[in-house]
Amino acid sequence: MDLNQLSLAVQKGNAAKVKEIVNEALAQKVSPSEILNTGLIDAMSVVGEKFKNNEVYVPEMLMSAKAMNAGMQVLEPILTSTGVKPIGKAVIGTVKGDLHDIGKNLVRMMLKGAGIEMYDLGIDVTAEAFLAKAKEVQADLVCLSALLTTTMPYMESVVKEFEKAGVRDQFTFVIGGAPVSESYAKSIKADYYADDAVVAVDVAKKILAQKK
Amino acid sequence: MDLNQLSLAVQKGNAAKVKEIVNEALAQKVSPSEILNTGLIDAMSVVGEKFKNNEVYVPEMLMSAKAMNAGMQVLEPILTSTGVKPIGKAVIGTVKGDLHDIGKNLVRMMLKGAGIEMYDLGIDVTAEAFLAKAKEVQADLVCLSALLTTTMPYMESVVKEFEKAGVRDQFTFVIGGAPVSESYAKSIKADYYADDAVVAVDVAKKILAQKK
Amino acid sequence: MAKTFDKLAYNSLNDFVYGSAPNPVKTKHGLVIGGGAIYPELNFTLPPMEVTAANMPEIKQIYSEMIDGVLKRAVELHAPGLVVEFEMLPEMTLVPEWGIEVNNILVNAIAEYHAKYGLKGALRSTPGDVREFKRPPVQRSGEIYQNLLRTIEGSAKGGADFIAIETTGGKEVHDEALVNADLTKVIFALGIMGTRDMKFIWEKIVEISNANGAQAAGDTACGFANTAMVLAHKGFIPNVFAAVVRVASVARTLAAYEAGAVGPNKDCGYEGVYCKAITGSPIAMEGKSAACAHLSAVGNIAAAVADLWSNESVTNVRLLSDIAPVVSIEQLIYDCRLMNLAKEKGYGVTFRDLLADSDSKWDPQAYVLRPDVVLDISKDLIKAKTPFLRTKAGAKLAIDKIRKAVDNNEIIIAEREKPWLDIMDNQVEAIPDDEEKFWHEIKGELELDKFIPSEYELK
Amino acid sequence: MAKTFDKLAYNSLNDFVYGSAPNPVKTKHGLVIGGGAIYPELNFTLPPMEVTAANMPEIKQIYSEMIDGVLKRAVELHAPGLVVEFEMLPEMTLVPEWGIEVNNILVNAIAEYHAKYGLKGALRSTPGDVREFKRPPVQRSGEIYQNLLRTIEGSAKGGADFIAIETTGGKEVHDEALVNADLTKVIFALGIMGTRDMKFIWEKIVEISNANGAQAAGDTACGFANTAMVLAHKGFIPNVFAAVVRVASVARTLAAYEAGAVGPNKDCGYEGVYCKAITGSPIAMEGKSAACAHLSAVGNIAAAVADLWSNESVTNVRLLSDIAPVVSIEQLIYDCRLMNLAKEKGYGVTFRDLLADSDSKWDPQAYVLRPDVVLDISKDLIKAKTPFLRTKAGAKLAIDKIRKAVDNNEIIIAEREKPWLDIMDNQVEAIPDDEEKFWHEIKGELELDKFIPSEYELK
Ligand SMILES: [Zn+2]
Ligand SMILES: [Zn+2]
Ligand SMILES: [Zn+2]
Repeated sequence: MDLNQLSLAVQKGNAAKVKEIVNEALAQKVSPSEILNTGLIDAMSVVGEKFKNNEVYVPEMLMSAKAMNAGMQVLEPILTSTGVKPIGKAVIGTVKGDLHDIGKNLVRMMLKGAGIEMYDLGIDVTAEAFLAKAKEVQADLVCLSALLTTTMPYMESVVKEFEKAGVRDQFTFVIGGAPVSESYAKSIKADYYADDAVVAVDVAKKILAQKK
Repeated sequence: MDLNQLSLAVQKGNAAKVKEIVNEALAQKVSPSEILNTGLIDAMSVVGEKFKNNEVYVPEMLMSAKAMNAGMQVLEPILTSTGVKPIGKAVIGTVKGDLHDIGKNLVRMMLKGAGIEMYDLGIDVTAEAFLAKAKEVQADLVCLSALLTTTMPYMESVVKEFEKAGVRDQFTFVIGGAPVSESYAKSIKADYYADDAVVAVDVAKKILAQKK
Repeated sequence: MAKTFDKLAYNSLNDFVYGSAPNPVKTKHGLVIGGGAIYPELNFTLPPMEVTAANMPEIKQIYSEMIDGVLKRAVELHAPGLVVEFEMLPEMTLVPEWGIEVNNILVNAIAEYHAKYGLKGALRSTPGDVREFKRPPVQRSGEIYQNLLRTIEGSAKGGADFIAIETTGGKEVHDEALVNADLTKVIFALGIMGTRDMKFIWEKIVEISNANGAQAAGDTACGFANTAMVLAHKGFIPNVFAAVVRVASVARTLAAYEAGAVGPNKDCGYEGVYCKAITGSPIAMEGKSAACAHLSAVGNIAAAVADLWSNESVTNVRLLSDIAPVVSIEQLIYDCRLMNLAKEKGYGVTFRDLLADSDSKWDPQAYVLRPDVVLDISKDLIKAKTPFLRTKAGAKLAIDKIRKAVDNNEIIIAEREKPWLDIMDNQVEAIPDDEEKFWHEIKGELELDKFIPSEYELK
Repeated sequence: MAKTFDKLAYNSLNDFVYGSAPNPVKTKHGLVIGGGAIYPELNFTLPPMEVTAANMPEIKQIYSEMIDGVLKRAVELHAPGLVVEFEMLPEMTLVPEWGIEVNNILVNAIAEYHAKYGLKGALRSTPGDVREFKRPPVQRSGEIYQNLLRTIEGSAKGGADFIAIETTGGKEVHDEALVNADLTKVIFALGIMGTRDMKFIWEKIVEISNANGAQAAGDTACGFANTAMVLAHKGFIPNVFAAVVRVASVARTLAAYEAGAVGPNKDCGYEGVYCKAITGSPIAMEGKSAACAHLSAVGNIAAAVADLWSNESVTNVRLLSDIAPVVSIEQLIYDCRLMNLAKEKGYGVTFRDLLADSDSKWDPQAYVLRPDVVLDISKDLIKAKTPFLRTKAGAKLAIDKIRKAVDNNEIIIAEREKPWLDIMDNQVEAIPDDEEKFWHEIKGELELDKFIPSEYELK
């Protein structure tokens, strides 16, 4: 079966069509992980590329993400029952004292579109909450967002909380937000800095690929 | 004898007059250290105050400093023979890689006017040279100047050189120059930051007073 | 204090120019804003550090250093006057004492420079709208709300000239609407949620400010239209969309004036130009000399009808010359010098038009700030009778105006922007005029866990 | 290539305006400087870090980040062209490979953006005058001198459009002269030492640049008149003194053009306005949008007859919006947009005069940059026949002009500045016209361990 049609439906953000083709493919015994990777995740990569080339806007990307999700809903129970795991898990949140969530939400949606299981703790999140959730779900990534110069130092507190608990090395920290930079990430011993949601996807994929 | 005339002669930058009054005062058995403190050093403080209040320019201050030096030339042999010591000693220089010396020279001249014995190492000075001279003359202060963002990190190398030699605590570091700031001084563990030559005098006096 | 605005404050485009407003405002040290000359408005914020009780001594010292540097440079450059904005960090409103302490440091420094050098300084104190700290936000009661009011009261009592704020009521829906470029929800968030919240909170602000010796200045659609601007700048949403959101945000910011605010409007509220056209109150604006805070497509045009010229915000990072706030005040003073001299020599309108023309063709967001466009749209916008209908009308008028300008090659937009004019038009078209009806239509599409309808008089 | 200039390049004050020079210069990608429009010149430098072999990979990466950010923003803002200045840190000239490697990174980035987006970028490479690394400096031979020439050659070969430099010959005497406000020694340092060194080194620069595909651009009295400016700004020496030093420095910078330089003159050389009046070559200038690098009294007036508008220098520190070089290019582009539009609409001279009038009464350093004053003084200055006599004439003409302006209330100066006009006048009066005589008179008062007379053809 040609999964190209599925990919196109995701790219166009046609959720109904996506559901339909996924069901059809399953009926034709295409392997669920092939549907996932070739049909859904690759489609989102294409969309991401188009965004980088100024061919689509975020709303279009989000429609694709929603369409992909529609497909995932069909696929997930089967993936779970056959033991296929998500490509990774991430905890995300805006740090304590900071209310900005639009950028954080975009990152969450884009990472989800890349096939990563997302746990969003919201805004004004304490170090303890990040640690608890990361341990609970055995996250691969911990994604921290801050938009104020006065809250970005709290990112360091989060990293330190993980150090104190002796689990720093089990997680990869990705940080972002307007006042944050590559060199700031280095200085607080976070692992990566991501400029925006699309870069975050690239970074996350790179990290998860290395982990394998 | 009224040393007020001497002070006025210093303030006006009249070197010949200063020499004359110092000789006269010595003939009248005024104590050399009183001549030094009340006649010369206090006069320079007055000039410094006037500068801060925008009443005189640096050239006028330098003329006063020269007049004071004329008096010192008469006084010094006597001070030495009677065991009176300078109020302090300072090593000064512009750090390695940096050619700017106008600000450093001003600081040297002003500190000298405040009665401090100055050892000027010039520009492009290595950490080793600072250390060697500071040890040799048993300096109280080590004054570092840098005007480039790319040479100011060398100030830290100088402080570290002193640490390595185990003599860091014997000296007080004062740093200055356009890109330098209070917080930078803190970050490299220098003791003081001085904004300009006049502030440097205040800082130096404070340090030397504390040492007593 | 409720006011209604049903006609323009201007009869002629030639009067609509920077530095002059029909209803000028006078500060405690005698600075008249909108009285003929444009003045700098300087804003600063903390470098990376946490706002905690333990850090407060250092924080106060940093604000002292910044205000002293700024005022000193203003005197050196012979600036006749300036406004300083103290935009509080969230913690400074959550703990009112902290905000008030810094407020008072600034008040005192300004008074000292007035006494010593005759510098006419004024303080705009801007508490943070911390009501959104709780999610979903409780907008009209509770401890956070009370602390906001206490901070306003304390700042006014402490001697601030102006009270401003960036309110965020409606943002719960608007954020999602923006990233989805969904104009229907944008209009719901701005026109119903936003304007209702504005009416409520600004009546309080006006009452408290007036009772404590300060003037209620104005608001900004920062969390709405500026977020759109930033998203458009990053290529996330179309520039035409952001431009339409700007004009759709006018009625929301205008609600502060209906509640009794007198200006100057807050710097980052670019929709302030519409408020000025309608209310005649002076406004602050920010453009190229605020590039330290955010890049923009309106570097020059933002100044065209401004009464205060702002740097938006800088931290006191050290640049090669001096700390960044001092750099900013220098740039603003030179900008204002030039604009004021042009006016004195009779070139005010010419200069205004140069500012406008130099930017307006490159971005629809700049185009909708053109003084002629502003008067044109405002004239029709105020025909709508309610804040909600004015929001809807603003969007529609902006779409039409931009479409015409694109057709006439007065704006250059990317090919992919063009379809969005139709998309937006269709969306606006489908919105009913009745607020209740709109609410019941849209309810099903909203994430109802994100906001509390009753806080917006919605059932 | 030796040229002589004995009359003004202008017949009318109305032609002496920003963006236009009688002898425009064209870059490799087709940007014409002085051809009608003013363009931004963007400079950047490293944040606090040492320049060492070990750091070179990181250093190159920082320059890449800065140039990419700047060019990207220039495209976004539809800038038609820009010049980037690479002002080398001392080590980058001492080790020519380092300077050349960075030079090439910048050349390539500019070429890439030209190919992709049609952006007309050009590179000005400015090696450091490292000859003063040895004290007393050896100006005309030795390893350091050879490395300076190698850096120039390599940069030109690598594709730089322009070669500039801030030479420092004479600074050995000038520094002392400045802090003592001794105009006699200033004139000796600039008029004899400086001009002789300029003639020597600029003949080399012109020869090497021309042979390797670059244009020899120009110099600046940065180490002389700008040091005076900074000292005056701090209240160390009188503003009138700094203003006179500026005009006294004209003949020194002019010597580059006599040796064959073609412009654009270097940004921080405010005396460039005189060079433009005399040679007709375009110039770079810096003012309010260079406040990141140094505060100044000439924020607007500096632009009045500029052909490139520069930010002088910023490190790539991160501001709230973006890295500082991107902030700078945004500000410069908006400034240039406005000025170019004013010119297109026929307001070029009006705008120039607004720029000039807005600053000139507040500081004599601004006053001597007034276009009318520049033409007036230049006309008389070039009557003097040698660089030395022109230096002396520049000082005298400036003193007279400032005195008259003070008397007519065209400049406001502090009471304590006034006596200095007489002091300076007496000093200039006493200087003989014969160079040898002057040298023998002054010799005894100079610190002869600070410089090598023979490096300046002095015995
Ligand atoms: Zn804002
Ligand atoms: Zn320079
Ligand atoms: Zn430069």
